[in-house]
Amino acid sequence: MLTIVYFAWVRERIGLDEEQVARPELGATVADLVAGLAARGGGYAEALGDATRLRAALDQRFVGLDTVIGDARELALFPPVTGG
Amino acid sequence: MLTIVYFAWVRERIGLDEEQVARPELGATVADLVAGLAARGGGYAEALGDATRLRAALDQRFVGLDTVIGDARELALFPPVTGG
Amino acid sequence: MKRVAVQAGDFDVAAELAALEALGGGGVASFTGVVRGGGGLIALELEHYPAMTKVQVDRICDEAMARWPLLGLSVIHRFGRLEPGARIVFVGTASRHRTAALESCAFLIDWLKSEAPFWKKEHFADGATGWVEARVEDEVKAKGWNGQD
Amino acid sequence: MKRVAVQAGDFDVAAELAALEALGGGGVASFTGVVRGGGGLIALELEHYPAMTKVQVDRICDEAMARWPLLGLSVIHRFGRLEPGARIVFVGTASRHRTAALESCAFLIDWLKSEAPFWKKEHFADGATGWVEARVEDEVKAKGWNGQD
Repeated sequence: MLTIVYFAWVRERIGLDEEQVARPELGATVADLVAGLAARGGGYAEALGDATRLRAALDQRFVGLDTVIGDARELALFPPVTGG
Repeated sequence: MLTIVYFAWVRERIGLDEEQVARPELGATVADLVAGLAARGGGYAEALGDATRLRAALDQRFVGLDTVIGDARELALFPPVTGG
Repeated sequence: MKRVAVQAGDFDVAAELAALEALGGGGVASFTGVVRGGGGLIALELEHYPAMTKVQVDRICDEAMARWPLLGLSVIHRFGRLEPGARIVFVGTASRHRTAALESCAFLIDWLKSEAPFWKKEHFADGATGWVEARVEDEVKAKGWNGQD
Repeated sequence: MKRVAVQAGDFDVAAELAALEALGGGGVASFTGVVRGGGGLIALELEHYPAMTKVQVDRICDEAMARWPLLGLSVIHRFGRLEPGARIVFVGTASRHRTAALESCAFLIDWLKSEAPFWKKEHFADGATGWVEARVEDEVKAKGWNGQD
């Protein structure tokens, strides 16, 4: 299984902080997984439909959406950060 | 009369904080006056002999040593500043 | 000295600065970010990614210490609900060289704006809410420190 | 808010920063200079040109306020005998824009170093004394703000 954590409006639209999903097939990228989740429709489509508005982290490191998930244990999906 | 004020090692070498001198002739520059004072010898020569090490202000404004003294009331002579 | 804190509570700027001054460096620079009011804003809610935040901020601090001759630095970032006037973030740096202290302070706050996993939600008096959008300018500024386009 | 002080006594950094934070600007930058020890230094003696200092610092502050969108600034410079660890100078700036706060703070401290009529004399444990020499670097830095060579 792979843990996905959501933040900010991604979290709000999906209605979950965190969930477990089946580990994607070998070679799958973050973008592939995001497209699969968005296809669930509803809040997922609202949150993840436009991948250009998303940023991601694998095991707490920022990565591009074209990154292969590999054996990462935690994927985070969120909008661009606005700290400071 | 013209008031001259001295600071830092210029003050220490001359041994005065401040003095009055006869107003220099029309068109005289700070450098002209400095050369005249240095010619007094002793502490004046030590303090003012090397004009490249001096900075000046006329009526509390920094000026180059080639500035005409004109009707200024106070001339200050000092080394480059080291505040902050 | 490297002090990194991610916390809900307020902090004591004077104590942070005193610790940096005590390092004997000669120069201490700081930046404090405060919640700006106006437009009916009643609160800012800061969400973060706890598993990532501290590690990320630590990494940025190590980078600053490798890049400038610093005697110490202190970075504090708050999360949770903050009202106008409340402090959000503090960066303090100490160095023998004032330029190193000032530049590293600017570097750290630019990176916190663009690389620390925090998100701000605005709450207005009329009940409206909205997530603050990232400014392209901030991402560009942080990249500028790397000489990237 | 523009606060300029040239004084012998110490100052309260926390109070200065609190006044700047209270302007509601969003960002407060500061720089504090402290007497650096070492090499047997027992005190620094700061001499200044009272008739000129306040006017000159005021003018520099006005220039900073014309150049950056500042809500306020505070500049304090001490004179007299100061021991290692003592604060010499404080610059604080507040702005809605963090870059304006940080840049104007750097500008002001660079100008104080090169344009404020202060001179520092070092006193050492063995009785030796010496006037600190101006660093060419400081004059160059201040001129850089004017785009001059």
